[in-house]
Amino acid sequence: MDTTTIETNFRSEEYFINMGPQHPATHGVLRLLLTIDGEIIKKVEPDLGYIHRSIEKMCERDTYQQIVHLTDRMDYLSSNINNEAVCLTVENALELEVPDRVKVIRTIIGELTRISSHCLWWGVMGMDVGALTTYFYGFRDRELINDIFEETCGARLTMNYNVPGGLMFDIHPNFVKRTKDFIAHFKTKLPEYDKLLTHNVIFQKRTKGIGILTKEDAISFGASGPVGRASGYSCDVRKHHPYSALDKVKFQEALKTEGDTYARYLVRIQEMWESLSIIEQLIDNIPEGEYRVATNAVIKLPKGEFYQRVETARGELGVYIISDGVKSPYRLKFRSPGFSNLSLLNHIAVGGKIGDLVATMATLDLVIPDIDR
Amino acid sequence: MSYFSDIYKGIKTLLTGMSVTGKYFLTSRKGAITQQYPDNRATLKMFDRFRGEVIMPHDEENRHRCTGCQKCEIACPNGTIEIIWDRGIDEETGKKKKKIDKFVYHLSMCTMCGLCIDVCPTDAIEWGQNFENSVYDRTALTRVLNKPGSKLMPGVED
Amino acid sequence: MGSMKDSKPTDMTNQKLQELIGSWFPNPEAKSIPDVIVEDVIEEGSDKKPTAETIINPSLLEFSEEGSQFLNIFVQPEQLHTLMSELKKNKETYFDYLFCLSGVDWGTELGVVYHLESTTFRHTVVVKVKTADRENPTFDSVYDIWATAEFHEREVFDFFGIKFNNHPNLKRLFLTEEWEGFPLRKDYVDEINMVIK
Amino acid sequence: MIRALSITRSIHDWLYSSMSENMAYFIEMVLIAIVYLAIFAVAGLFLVLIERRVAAWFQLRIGPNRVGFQGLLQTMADALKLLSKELTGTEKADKFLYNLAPYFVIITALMALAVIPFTQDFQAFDINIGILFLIAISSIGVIGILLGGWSSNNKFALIGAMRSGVQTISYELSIGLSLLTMILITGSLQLSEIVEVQKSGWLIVQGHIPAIIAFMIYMIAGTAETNRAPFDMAEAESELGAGFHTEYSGMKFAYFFLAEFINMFIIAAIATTVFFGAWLSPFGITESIPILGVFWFLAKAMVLVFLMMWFRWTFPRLRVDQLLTLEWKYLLPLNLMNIVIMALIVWLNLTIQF
Repeated sequence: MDTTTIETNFRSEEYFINMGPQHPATHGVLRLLLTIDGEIIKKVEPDLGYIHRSIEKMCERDTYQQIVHLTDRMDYLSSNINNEAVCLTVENALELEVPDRVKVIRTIIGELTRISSHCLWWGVMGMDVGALTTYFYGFRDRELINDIFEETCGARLTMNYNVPGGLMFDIHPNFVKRTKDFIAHFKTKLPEYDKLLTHNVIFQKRTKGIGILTKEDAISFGASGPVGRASGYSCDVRKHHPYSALDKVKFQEALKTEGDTYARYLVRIQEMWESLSIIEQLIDNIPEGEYRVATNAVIKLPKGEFYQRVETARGELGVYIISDGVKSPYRLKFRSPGFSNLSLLNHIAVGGKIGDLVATMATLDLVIPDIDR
Repeated sequence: MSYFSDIYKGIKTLLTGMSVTGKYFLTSRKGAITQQYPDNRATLKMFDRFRGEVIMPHDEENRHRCTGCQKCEIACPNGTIEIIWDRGIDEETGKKKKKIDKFVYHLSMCTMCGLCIDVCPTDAIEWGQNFENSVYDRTALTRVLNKPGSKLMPGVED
Repeated sequence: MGSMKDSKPTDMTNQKLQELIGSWFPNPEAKSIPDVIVEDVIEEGSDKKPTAETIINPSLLEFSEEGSQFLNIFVQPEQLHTLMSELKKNKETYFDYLFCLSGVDWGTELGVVYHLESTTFRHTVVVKVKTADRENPTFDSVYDIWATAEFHEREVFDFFGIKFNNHPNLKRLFLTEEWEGFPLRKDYVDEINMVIK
Repeated sequence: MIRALSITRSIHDWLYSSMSENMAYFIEMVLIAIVYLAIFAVAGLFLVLIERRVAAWFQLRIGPNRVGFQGLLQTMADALKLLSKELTGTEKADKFLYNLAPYFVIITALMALAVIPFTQDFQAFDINIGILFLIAISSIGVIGILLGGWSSNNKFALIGAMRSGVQTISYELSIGLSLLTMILITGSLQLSEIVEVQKSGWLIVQGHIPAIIAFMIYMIAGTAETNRAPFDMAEAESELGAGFHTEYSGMKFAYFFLAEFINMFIIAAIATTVFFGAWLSPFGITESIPILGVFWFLAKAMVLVFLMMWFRWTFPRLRVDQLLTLEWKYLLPLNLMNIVIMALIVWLNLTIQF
């Protein structure tokens, strides 16, 4: 029987399926409209806005100090880096030089945030491909970072530790010790991650060659963070536009060229190692000094436009402030990494199976509040 | 032959993975990360900077440090704090001055951003460690932080 | 913004970029009536220096670096798509990375701001386009140049009501289809959901 | 030799002496059915509890420890809760098939339980095609899953059901062939005879290398047959929500849930019977007390159940096409080769016997 007869006899029909907004693999309230032929995905259309809070509009009414705490609620897994982004924008606009101590502490906390976010991602990645135990191992290690944060900042997730001009208060006396303990602990656990998941033959089969994103497409789709770097696109803002103390440390940008799901996985694992090394370089020589520079009680940015790029755990976060010289920004735009990374989902998921879509989505590491700002 | 070496390698990686979980299975009693929350209330201690709720400490003579300057009310992004004040007569100097009548705190709207405490010039409010704030009625979350009949601590305004 | 370690050293300053990009869109008026400038200056009197308005721009584009860390290019909506594809294709500019696309309500005008970076040369420009038409603002879509624009333009459409020609799937992204108005416009009113301090 | 369960014999004799033969036969059947239902319920609930505790220990947690001593009554409480829950369903479901599906699954599980030799003479019926019967019955269970998924009128459930169908039909082959490998040694399909043969050494020892390969294939295929991770295609909670039982609630859901655990026990029990000498004690240390056979049988089965739990809590899930690749490209050829090797070993009398 030739193929045409098969096709006429067994006509396959495409059908719609709603993945989400309540679905275990969409990590929040993302809704995907899937067009499927059997198990093969023909089209993925994200439907957003289930938790849109219009942070950008709220920012137009808030003062610059108040904006910072709203950014906690965007990408809640790298909330400290988001805070830092707004603070850096305001400080640059005011041409305020923050003390070295602040810069170093911000960098350490930023890298801890990145590790914590990647820990959670690793656990969830395992869960998405069906290995439920990884979730608990990832969370166990993340919990230690959360403890460090809680002791120093008072909160575990939405820290609001940065203020324009520095930090809200100095680090806790236990901070250095706890961080060192964590590094020692985590260095023994990361090889376990590899044993449990990275080298696992099933996991490799599930991820290798799946969801391939070429370098050209990565740039065109505005992919950033580990998603872009897995495609061989050097897009680490920490390297290209270093901020805080990141110009003083040595680290390697995790680059892979395959561009598949496995490469994105490996890039994040390598990033955890790099973040550990960054923290190690800084933790022993936090300079003494002020933790905060006094600013006016009401911060007014000069007229003009200010743009600051930082590297969150998910990729490049841009803060674009248009100021007309009053206490609130005229327009504030967050260029969130998740939003651009989500836009390429349709491009890389088509042709795969439902299981591939889930694995691919896990390595895009979407945080929905980051997309639905 | 790569067919068989693939099988061998595959099984080996699977066994490595099983050794990791197996190790934790055997040592699980020691390393359990579960916190049996309501049972461990006696030993559960939050970190001293923990942001549970905003409180206003009073000394033993029922005095607080709030002058009613309303800086916290302005700093709050969500309208969590409402200060109801009037002008009272200062006992020592006999002058009219601002004093708080009620320091209303809507816990249900609070995002624990800490801007009010950061901005307070007299350290009148600070973070409380209590986090068990669930109630059946939302109105119970609206609190008056200054105790009835409380006064301003002398010397705070200097 | 130009200190890169592992990319090609950029010798493209903002000044050079301005000259290069400006030369793509020569202003026909600038060549045909050069004496206009002189006449203007003379008429206004000797105590006044030639102001920005009196100098006829040699290009149809306007450039500015005032109040911004990047080179800003102001372009007319008609030339937007031509300029954008040239910015991407030209070997010397090669802006292949659109890292931010924001809609802005300038009060009387609606506009879109494009932040572009070249991943080869690591230089950055900002392209701004504006229209005074608040009822039916329309620009050309740059979705065929940078794929990321598809989502970002939908977001701008959703919040500012700016339409994009040739966009493949221009509909509400975050809000529901039946939502009235465009929330991020300055004249948007919603008495129930908006808390104004 | 002391009759292991002389109590059953005496009941049998008393029934036949006190009433007509047909009546006694009928009552005996009802009694046995009740006994097996009790075993089913207790084993099911107990296995769920074990699974939860074992999973907790793998995951650095404590597990259920509140209801009863160390949480022993937890699953009982869960079952009561499920009993009291409303039975919801989709409006456009095929009501008859939708309600029928859980019973398919649970009845097949119960039927398979009947032929398993817990100890000497503790076997509901010892037919001469025992193994064949087990294989045949266990493949009927998938009809229940297919019906459930199909009739729910839910696309996720349908995908889950179709995956399950594909999976079970493929892995039946491996189960059958790996058991066939062992039958080459025993020369009989009857379970009691298979046990009898093992009195001179468990089959996994008698058949050495090919038997170990057969056992590994059997465990992989058996895990797949029960729809458990890493082969939980039919459920795949991160892909399909809950898979084929998305639209089931309350006790109907509990039937699917219990049947999964009973199936797991059955797979382990078959492996115990065929590879590990069923109720025979190691080195015959308790040969004189046959009632201890139950203990040995359950102990061996539990070790195998634990192994399956270990798989589940360690490995990621396969993709549906990789599942089929594993079966048709790896397990099946290996299995066929293994049968030939086993045949040679039996023919050349290379088996190890004590």
